[in-house]
Amino acid sequence: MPDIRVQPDPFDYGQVCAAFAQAHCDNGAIVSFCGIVRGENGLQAMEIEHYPGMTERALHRIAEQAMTRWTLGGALILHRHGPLTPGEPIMMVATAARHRADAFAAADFMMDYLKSRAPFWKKERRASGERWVAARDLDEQALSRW
Amino acid sequence: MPDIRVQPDPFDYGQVCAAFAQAHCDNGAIVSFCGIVRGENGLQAMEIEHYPGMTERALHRIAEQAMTRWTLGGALILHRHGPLTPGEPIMMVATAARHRADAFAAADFMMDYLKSRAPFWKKERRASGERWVAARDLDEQALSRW
Amino acid sequence: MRVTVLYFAWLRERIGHAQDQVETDAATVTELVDQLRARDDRHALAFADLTAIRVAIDQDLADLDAPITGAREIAFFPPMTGG
Amino acid sequence: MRVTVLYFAWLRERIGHAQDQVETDAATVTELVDQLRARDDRHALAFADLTAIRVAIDQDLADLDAPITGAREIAFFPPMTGG
Repeated sequence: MPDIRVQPDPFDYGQVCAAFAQAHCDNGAIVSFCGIVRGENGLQAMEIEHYPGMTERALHRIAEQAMTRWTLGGALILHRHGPLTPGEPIMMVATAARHRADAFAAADFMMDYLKSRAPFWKKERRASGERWVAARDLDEQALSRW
Repeated sequence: MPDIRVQPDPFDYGQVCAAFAQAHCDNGAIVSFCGIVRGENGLQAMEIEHYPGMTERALHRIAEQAMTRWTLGGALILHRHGPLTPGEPIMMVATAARHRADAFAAADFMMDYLKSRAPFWKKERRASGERWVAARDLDEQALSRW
Repeated sequence: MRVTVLYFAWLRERIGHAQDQVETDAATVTELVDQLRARDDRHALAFADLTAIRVAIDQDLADLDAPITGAREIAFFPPMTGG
Repeated sequence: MRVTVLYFAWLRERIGHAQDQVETDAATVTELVDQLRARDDRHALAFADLTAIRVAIDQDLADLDAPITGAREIAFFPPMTGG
């Protein structure tokens, strides 16, 4: 059963990693990913909009696909929405498996699908104004790897 | 400059992840891996022997190869030696990059090389006695991916 | 039939509100879009370039030519940018 | 020349100690191994199957036919199992 969390509140990446590793310490391999707001080009703030209901559904589906495809002991996806500032963690995924190849592939897969298949939209605010982040063709193409 | 640590003492995976992410929060993507002692088949304890001097040298080289090969903002390898018990973290790697593909590939690469190219040897203790863990052909073969 | 139509991100901003309650006989998403475009200039502008728009029917991603019969909630939004 | 020869893991256990100081004229690792085998039964046993053994010359991994001229520290050990 994947652990899916969609929340406006900040999270403590280290604390979630530690708790996940502890809960799955009978697995030999833990992989985690954390996405952080980059403060480049004068970014002042970011706002993440999402689609309540569909978001949780999409993340559950992505994690469950990963658990079907690889032999995992556990999977976690946590994603924030609302306002964020540069340097803050936006989201994380974590996987636990007996073998590291499964843990790496599943985390990488979940990130690729989350980027293009989970209903989140980022808006950036700079001194020059606000703009919605455009989806990158590269992110859509990444799905063909799987 | 990679952060290389070889130590007998336990480490706090969450704490190291948090400090690494904080130190590299100008990068957008953090990947970390943690290896944990699996307590399966009645494992009571594990002892990790290493080659002081060569170990640090080998880990530095592996991390520097990763930093040459991918665009990374930082890389960390931490590996314990001495006695360990089931459920304890053995080692971890972490990578920071602007793009998640670099962070994932570099962490995966460092794990593959660390497995077969860093001078560590594991000995397992069970009620039935002690035995040195045999290297897996699969681990050697994994290097051909890179 | 009556459906709730939801808008997100710049679609929501261009249209000026987050949802419409729509009475429709549209058989597909594309037919529903034609009906929405006819509502006013804001809707027409928001739906000007369909290649920039994604759709979910009852919270599942769908194609623009997908049938909508029986659907209760149809959402339009730009390509997703999470992670 | 004089080299320090180090043993790790089961090689160390089979030989019974962690290092030997060796005076040698060996030109390659293989020639050094022949000399070590001749020291006693424990060394002979430890080096019985060379396919199970890896070598490092001055802390760099090397092949068994590598030259050792000028080397100060040569280490023998089984395939590595870290991580």
